Amino acid sequence: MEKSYRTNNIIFATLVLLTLFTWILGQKDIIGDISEIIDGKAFFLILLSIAIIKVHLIGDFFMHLNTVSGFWRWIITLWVMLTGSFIAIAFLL
Amino acid sequence: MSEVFTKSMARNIFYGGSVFFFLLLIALTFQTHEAWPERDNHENLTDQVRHGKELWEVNNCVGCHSLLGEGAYFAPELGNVYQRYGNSTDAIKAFIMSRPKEGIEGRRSMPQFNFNDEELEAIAQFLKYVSGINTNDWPPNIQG
Amino acid sequence: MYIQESIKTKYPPGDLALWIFICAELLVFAIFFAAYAFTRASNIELFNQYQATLNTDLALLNTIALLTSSYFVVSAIISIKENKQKQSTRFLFLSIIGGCAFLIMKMTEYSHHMSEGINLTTNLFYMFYLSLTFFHFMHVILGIMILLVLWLNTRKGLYTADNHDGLVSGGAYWHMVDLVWLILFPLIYIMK
Amino acid sequence: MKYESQSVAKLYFIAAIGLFVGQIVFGLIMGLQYVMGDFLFPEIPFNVARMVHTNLLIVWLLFGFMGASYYLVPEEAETELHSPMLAKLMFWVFLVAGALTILGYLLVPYAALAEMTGNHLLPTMGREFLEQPTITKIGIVIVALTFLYNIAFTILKGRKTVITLVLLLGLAGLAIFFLFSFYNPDNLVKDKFYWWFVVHLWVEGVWELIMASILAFVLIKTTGVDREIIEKWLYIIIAMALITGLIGTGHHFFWIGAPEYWLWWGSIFSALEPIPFFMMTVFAFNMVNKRRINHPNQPAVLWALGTAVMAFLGAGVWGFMHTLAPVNYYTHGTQITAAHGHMAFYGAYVMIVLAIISYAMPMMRGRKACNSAASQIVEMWSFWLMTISMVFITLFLTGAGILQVWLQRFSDEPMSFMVVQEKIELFYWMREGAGLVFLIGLLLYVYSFFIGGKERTVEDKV
Repeated sequence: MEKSYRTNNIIFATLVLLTLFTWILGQKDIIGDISEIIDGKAFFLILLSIAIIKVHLIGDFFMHLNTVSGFWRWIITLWVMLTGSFIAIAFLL
Repeated sequence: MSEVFTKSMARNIFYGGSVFFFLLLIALTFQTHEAWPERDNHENLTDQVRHGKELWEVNNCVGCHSLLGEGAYFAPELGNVYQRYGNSTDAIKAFIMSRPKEGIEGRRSMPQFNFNDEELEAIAQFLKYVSGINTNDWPPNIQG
Repeated sequence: MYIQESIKTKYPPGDLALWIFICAELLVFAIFFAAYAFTRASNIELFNQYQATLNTDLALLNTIALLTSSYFVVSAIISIKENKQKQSTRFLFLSIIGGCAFLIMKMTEYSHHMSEGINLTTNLFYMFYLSLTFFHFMHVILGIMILLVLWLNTRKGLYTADNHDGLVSGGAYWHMVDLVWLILFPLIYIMK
Repeated sequence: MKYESQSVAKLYFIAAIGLFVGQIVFGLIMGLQYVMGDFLFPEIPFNVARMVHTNLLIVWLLFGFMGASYYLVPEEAETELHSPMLAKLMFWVFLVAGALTILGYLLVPYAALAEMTGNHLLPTMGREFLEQPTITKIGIVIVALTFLYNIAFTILKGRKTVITLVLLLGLAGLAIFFLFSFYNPDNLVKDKFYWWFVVHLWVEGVWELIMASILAFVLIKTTGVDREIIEKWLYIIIAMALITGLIGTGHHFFWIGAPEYWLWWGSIFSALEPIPFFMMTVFAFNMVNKRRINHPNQPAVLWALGTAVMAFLGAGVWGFMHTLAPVNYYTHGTQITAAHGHMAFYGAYVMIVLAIISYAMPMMRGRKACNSAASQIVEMWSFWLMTISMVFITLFLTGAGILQVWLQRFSDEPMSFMVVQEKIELFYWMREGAGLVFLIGLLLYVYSFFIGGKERTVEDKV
């Protein structure tokens, strides 16, 4: 059970760090105008990838889908990939 | 596999879900009330228009016509009839008065309601008021 | 214990009825997100302009509040598996605090908008922003009510190491509320 | 039949079928008026025929729901009805009030009817489907409350099952939302907005609870599947129906002066409205496949499966087709709406009432489980005739609607309404033809009640 707590802590820390990173990317006064550093599409893709990873982590570890096999194992990941691709199509095309 | 899907959970989802979405409907309805004054043309809602609405109702106009798309689809849409008749209440009145008592052979015809002048004016004013409602640009064109 | 964990099950932990419900909810949110993204694509100027008026600091705190709250729910489930009801109760209480913190911060944000006279009809961006966040806000309220029930049940000792399906199901719902926000946060506040 | 008092349902069912015949006759009159504009003018103008057609539909479905409740509630609650006398009394009150109202529509001009019934005291008349004189509306409320009282007290003193609870919830909702019909503000926008609180929250809300619970009852009885399983499904289906249907009301708020955000909320939630209907189809077929008995009443099973499929097609598919705001912008208020309305009402509500009648009637007429083989064959013929002709009515009206949208709203040189109506006349003729076949099917249905013969037994499987 110690292992469960440890996994939980690691996942939580990762999620918080990724969230902070997302937030920093949105701060003009910390990193300046983002468009001078990377191009808009890359900026968007970074943000989207982080969001997808976060959702996948929640599904796998918080909702314990990593203990499931078959269709339900992928339900959350599938959802976020689909939603993410719709958003990506709208933002990039 | 023991119960993967229990009746008590199904029940909770039913009650919880229904109450949740009913509250959401009430919240949105409340917001709709807030937004109406800018859209519903209430500033032109005179006593004459009120009388016109009453005449519209007690003669069951909605039994053949549609108004803002709702009603029967047997006769033309009247939500924009004021514009279709060249922004003229007189043209509307003239049409209502001109309907033959015995109908038109082989064709659909509006009955002759024998309205007096005051009633005709009230109906025409009602239709003019309706045409001023903000309907998100519906109908798509003047034909209704 | 180790062997048990390595056996994979066919259905997700918790009640399948709830998972069907979660799928339905996620579908609604997915459509809302796609609608936002596609509407933005034809109104980029407007969306970027008003997105800048949102408070990303509060949104960050809100995200962390939900994450922390979710974390405590998972901790509560681990505790119950060890039959530590007291500890589990405490964790659930903390997760409720996290949810309430979200509500309070979000309400501060809403009252700020209200004082500026912003509502659903102000413009297309605010329509989406308010619709999406308010729909989510109501889910947080529902989620907290579920957590309250779980908390009371745990306190009464209704859940044990062998029987805690209710706790896992309620927890899954709360994680759903959390993960939807994880998309909402970058999508509405930061992406441009 | 296990309880004596269940037999009051028979009265209700007979009245329902009688009024159904009337509804179809007036439907045919209207259909003819679409192509021969002066037919019966000015004696029965179109609006009068339409009022009779739609009001009879509502009244006979209500008779059907009440009959269904009186039949299934005692059996589910395992007790006699609280007051069979009251049930009979209310039957006559409702029938007489209904008949007087219909006669009023037919015999005096509508404005005179409004005058006679004191509409100016509390104006509620003259709105689509709510044309009844205010006094009739008050009568409906009294009948509904008495009925609810009778049903509720029967449930309270007996066994409480999920089916009866859901049914009771649906019936209570029916009574509550009807109260919005008394609210008729001068402001047309508000009038229209709250009008939907009756119409939408009835047919896409609480009526679905009634329908689902009747369907669940018929399936339990005819398939012998475990109650526990059926009840679970019942909960999930009605949960989805309300989750999508409540905010789905928004698809009516697009163009009547409600704010723009309803375009989004209405489109999104009503796009999900087919889900519960789809689940219902899967559910019905699943249960019949898992059946543990071969019930000898085959038409009842057929109606139950039919209602699940046709409700999905009519309410789900045809509804979805024009529910998204950008599509609805062009189709709103055209024959496409009429097409959807016909199939949805037939599939969801007509067929469920016929299913429970088909299941219950033989037993109320003293048979053990079902009618003779000869009678069943005729009834199944009537099923296919009515259902297939309804599919064609829907297809023809859809064709008419698509052409209407094209000519009147979409093409470069839009034509006026009346010109378009003449151009799509052919579709109206074909619709009228399909309507005639429907009437033949309905008459066969009535005829099937009069065919005697030896009762088909359980062993007598096909």
